[in-house]
Amino acid sequence: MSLVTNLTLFVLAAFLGYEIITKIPTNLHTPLMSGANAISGITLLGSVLVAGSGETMLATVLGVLAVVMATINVVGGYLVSHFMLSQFNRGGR
Amino acid sequence: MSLVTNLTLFVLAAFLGYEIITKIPTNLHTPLMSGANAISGITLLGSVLVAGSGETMLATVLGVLAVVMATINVVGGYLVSHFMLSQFNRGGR
Amino acid sequence: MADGVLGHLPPSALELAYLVAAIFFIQGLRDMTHPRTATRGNLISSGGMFLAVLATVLYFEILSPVLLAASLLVGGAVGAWLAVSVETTEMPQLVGLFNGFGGGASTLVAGAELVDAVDPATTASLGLELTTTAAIAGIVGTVTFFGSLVAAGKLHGLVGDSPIQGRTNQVMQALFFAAAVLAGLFLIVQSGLLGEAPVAEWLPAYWALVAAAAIFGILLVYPIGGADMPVVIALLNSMSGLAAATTGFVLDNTALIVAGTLVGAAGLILTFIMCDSMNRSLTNVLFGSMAEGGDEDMEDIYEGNITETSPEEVEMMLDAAERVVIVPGYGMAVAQAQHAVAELADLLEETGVDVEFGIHPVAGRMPGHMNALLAEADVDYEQMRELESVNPTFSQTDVVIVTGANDVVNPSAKEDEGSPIAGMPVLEVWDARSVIVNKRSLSPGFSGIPNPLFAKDNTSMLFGDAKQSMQDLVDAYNENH
Amino acid sequence: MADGVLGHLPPSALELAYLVAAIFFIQGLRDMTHPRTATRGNLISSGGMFLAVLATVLYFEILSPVLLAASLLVGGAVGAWLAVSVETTEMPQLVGLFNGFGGGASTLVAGAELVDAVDPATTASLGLELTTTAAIAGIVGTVTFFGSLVAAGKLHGLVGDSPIQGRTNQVMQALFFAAAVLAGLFLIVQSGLLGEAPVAEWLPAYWALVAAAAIFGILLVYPIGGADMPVVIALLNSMSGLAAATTGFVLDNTALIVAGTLVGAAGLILTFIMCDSMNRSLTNVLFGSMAEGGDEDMEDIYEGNITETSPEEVEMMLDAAERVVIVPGYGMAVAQAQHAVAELADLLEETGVDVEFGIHPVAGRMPGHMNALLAEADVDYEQMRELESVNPTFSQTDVVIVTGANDVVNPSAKEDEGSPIAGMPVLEVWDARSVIVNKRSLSPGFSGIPNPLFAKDNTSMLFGDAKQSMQDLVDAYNENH
Ligand SMILES: NC(=O)c1ccc[n+]([C@@H]2O[C@H](COP(=O)([O-])OP(=O)(O)OC[C@H]3O[C@@H](n4cnc5c(N)ncnc54)[C@H](OP(=O)(O)O)[C@@H]3O)[C@@H](O)[C@H]2O)c1
Ligand SMILES: NC(=O)c1ccc[n+]([C@@H]2O[C@H](COP(=O)([O-])OP(=O)(O)OC[C@H]3O[C@@H](n4cnc5c(N)ncnc54)[C@H](OP(=O)(O)O)[C@@H]3O)[C@@H](O)[C@H]2O)c1
Repeated sequence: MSLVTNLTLFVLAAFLGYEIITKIPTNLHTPLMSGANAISGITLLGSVLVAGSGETMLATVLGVLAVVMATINVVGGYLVSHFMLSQFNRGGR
Repeated sequence: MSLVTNLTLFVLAAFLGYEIITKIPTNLHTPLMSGANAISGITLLGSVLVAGSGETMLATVLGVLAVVMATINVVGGYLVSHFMLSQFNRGGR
Repeated sequence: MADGVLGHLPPSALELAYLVAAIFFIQGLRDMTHPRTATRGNLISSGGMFLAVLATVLYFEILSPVLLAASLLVGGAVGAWLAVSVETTEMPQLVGLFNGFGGGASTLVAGAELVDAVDPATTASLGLELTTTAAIAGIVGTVTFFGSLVAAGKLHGLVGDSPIQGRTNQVMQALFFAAAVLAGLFLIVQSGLLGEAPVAEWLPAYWALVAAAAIFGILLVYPIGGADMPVVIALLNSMSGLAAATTGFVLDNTALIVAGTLVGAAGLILTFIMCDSMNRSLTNVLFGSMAEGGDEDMEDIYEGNITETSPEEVEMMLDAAERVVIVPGYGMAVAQAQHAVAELADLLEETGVDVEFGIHPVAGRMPGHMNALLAEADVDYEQMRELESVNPTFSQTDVVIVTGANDVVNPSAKEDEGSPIAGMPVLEVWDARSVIVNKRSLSPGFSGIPNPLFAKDNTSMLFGDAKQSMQDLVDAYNENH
Repeated sequence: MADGVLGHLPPSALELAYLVAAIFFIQGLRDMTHPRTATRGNLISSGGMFLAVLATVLYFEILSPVLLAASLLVGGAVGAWLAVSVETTEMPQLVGLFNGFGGGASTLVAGAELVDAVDPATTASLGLELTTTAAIAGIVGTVTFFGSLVAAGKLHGLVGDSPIQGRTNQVMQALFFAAAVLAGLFLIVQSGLLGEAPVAEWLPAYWALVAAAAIFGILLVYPIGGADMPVVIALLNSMSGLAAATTGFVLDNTALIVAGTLVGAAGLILTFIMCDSMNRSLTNVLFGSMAEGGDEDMEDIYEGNITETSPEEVEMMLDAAERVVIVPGYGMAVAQAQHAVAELADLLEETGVDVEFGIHPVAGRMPGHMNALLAEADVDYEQMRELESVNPTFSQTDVVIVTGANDVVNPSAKEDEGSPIAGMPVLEVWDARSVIVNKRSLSPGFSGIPNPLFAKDNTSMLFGDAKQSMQDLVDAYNENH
């Protein structure tokens, strides 16, 4: 994939993000923040790659650390926002 | 560019289109229709390519026809929606 | 092939230009979300188109620059001439026509790509992706072209009703669609997968595909009622976008994919919005016919319950009114009455009457049709009120003038569960103190069903052409002030 | 490298999985636009993440599967434990902490990519794109990590005020930022462009970059007031998204680019929404300090104008009330008073009083903070009214109970043009018949300015911890009913 193609994806995603996020009401901003936060843990994909198939010792160590950190971000983020949101639903009975 | 990359662009643009178009109020739907129509004349790019650099006679003829048709679509579409919209602005004084 | 003026630049330069063009299209559409920025949005969008075309022309070697310039000029001139010379009421068919041209161009481009890709000397394979996408673009583009021609012809009154009806037509549609798909498959298998057939054998397959798709397109649109054409045009608009996007897959071109998909989404959404506000499904529009509202009981409803009135009487009612709401409909568009209506509203406003327009989302024959017409006649944007916001005000309104509207003020939608338009939101004008309905006769509107509003106690009919009647009202008003 | 369980599939299979994951993320965020669908959206989004990770693990050859599984388990366990064990009031710092980990991971991945890409035996060039994007990901990721740690520490009360102030700090920030950028440039030029330096020379450049960026990140966040941390965390959230997107450029990975960019947009928008509702600019938050509201005149304002009240008196007022609005603020979060508040509201409702909550968009310390807390205490979604919709109702309200809020009910915002919060929209509680303000003292809130509301004639102060006071009110109410 060329750099410009990557840029195109970036631009489309940025516009799309803008359009969607501005539609989200204030009262959901806190769960949104931790949910978005969890998505940013997508860097876990890269971490898995280097941790699992790093060719040098150093790369593997860095990778393992990265996996641990990114997983905390992903799992923690989704759980926190799940807890918050399920309280909204309870309240919204 | 791989097929999947093209598909990704397609998906992102589809979501983005949905988010934007649903925000457009009814009273602008007629100019929107002709404006969007003009954009679909983007196929003019392909027409220009085959008309200008077609290697066989047949391809060139097809290309020239395509350029004429696509240009009608583009120029006409943008003009029609421009006229309509400038009337809105006059009315909106 | 890249040997144009800018041909020495790397391919990513061209791609970058396409990315910028795509951003222009997106921003142009985003600006369409408000009347204040919409004009700018349209300009931005056209700027993106200009950039994309310019970059393409400059980047690639042009074998016949004169030919290219000439065809661009011809197309531009025809497009501009059509746009300038057309009346606002004829917009729907014009948009449909333009749209068809876009689809036709896609078909031709896909065909030309196939022709160019083949090397007569060898029998080398054309590649699965090229043939598949070309077949799709060919079918979609052709259906768009011929479907749009028929739709525009119907709206313009050039094409009448279909001689082939119901079942027969559906069978024929299915046959020709199948033929187009088969031709496409033949194309893909012969030249794409096997790559063994000589040129002469697969090239006709593409044109067979085009021919079958053309007949299918005609058969698809021909039997649909003229009044349903706007839905069809929105759908075809969506298809022309998808045809462009598919061509983008053929050419590996970002601008085509992104722009085409945006249009595809726009058309599809408009289609569904229109269907929703008519309370019908898309399949019902395409393949069904409106449920017949029994013509017999029309007489029963109206019999002895119709009050007729005259411009002078209406003028007296308006004189006593404090708040007036004008509800325009398709008839106002047909009669080109928007200027007379606007003049009447201005006169009333000048004498201190509170005047507003109640605009139903599907009044007329295109979404936003009434807004566009009234804007042409310089009516204030703020004066046009939408269904939800104007409905609660009818009970405080003295006089409602319904001019050329019918279905959008039909109480059956609310009161009669068996009615074909049951459930469609309508303008509840009957809540006002008095309702004036201006149309030429008691004949039904688009949906073909009778309208109990005409028989209500507080309704008076002002029979006549909308433009003439409104002008009469203006004259009567001027005489007395 | 692609030799995992699914490694025999073409690369497009993996890309397709990433595309599906991206669709899941997008749909997940779209579902966040309504409380009813938000839980599902979160699940969909996490499903996308699971799919993306699973596809990656299965597709590539894993040299050390046990190690990978172990690190996934450890990370998952720590994350889950933190999420389960944390209080709702501590959410802001937890989100900040998680966020930092994401940024840190990006830094490490970029570093590992560099380490892996170099072949110790040769001095071959690493490629401009790899080194550039790695440098960017390294800087952004590191600033995110250390900035988030400081921000979370401040919110948790572990980190105090910065010892280095004003100008000095800004100079040092600039120096370390420049150092990080220089190290990045060195990396790009040495190993990317020239490709001639031996390994030993460029590897340290990356770690120098990380070190400088770390210090810059700390210096950036350290001097910012604890109360501004939510804005900083939203900004860092955006940055961690951008770090992931940049890593996506390094790895040519669609999922990373799309998901990272979505988060980048989300964080940035939240940042600006928060700044807007505080009526401050982002630079003011990051580099300025709140304008000092003269402490002296605070005494003047309050002197002799403060009416104190007791839970029993308030109970009597509530007894006579028909409509009560409760306005919660940061103090309710600190005191964990949401359950007591909800109980009070329930009691009032039972005796026929009309009770609503007036929620200011920046009440508390995170956007939507109050909504999340009250939802935790089972308050109905419909009972929470937004600023615009509750403000016009205050004039028909008998009693307003302000608990732990201060700035969001400060009339200076409307009345005093010189005030640091001038122009910020506030809840106009003073329009109500009587206002009860519950806080521990007359000390100011987040913005550090006095609040003339406390001195108004119809305001009475109910001093005390929010939880205790609300509980007292509940008890007093129960005694009398
Ligand atoms: N807007 C859209 O996007 C769209 C798209 C597709 C379909 N539709 C459908 O179109 C209909 C629109 O409703 P509508 O109330 O605007 O129109 P309508 O129900 O079609 O009624 C129009 C009325 O105007 C009268 N008329 C025709 N020419 C006239 C003239 N020169 N002067 C005065 N009156 C004239 C006709 O009655 P006489 O013959 O007695 O004069 C007719 O009853 C809806 O059923 C809607 O579902 C709308
Ligand atoms: N929501 C966001 O996204 C966000 C982000 C950044 C900044 N902010 C800022 O934060 C502020 C929020 O306004 P706010 O009115 O909610 O809070 P505030 O203005 O910060 O005031 C909170 C008040 O609660 C009182 N309090 C503290 N602990 C308490 C306890 N245990 N019991 C009872 N009262 C207690 C304090 O007074 P005592 O010490 O006298 O008790 C204080 O005056 C705004 O200025 C806003 O700009 C908000």
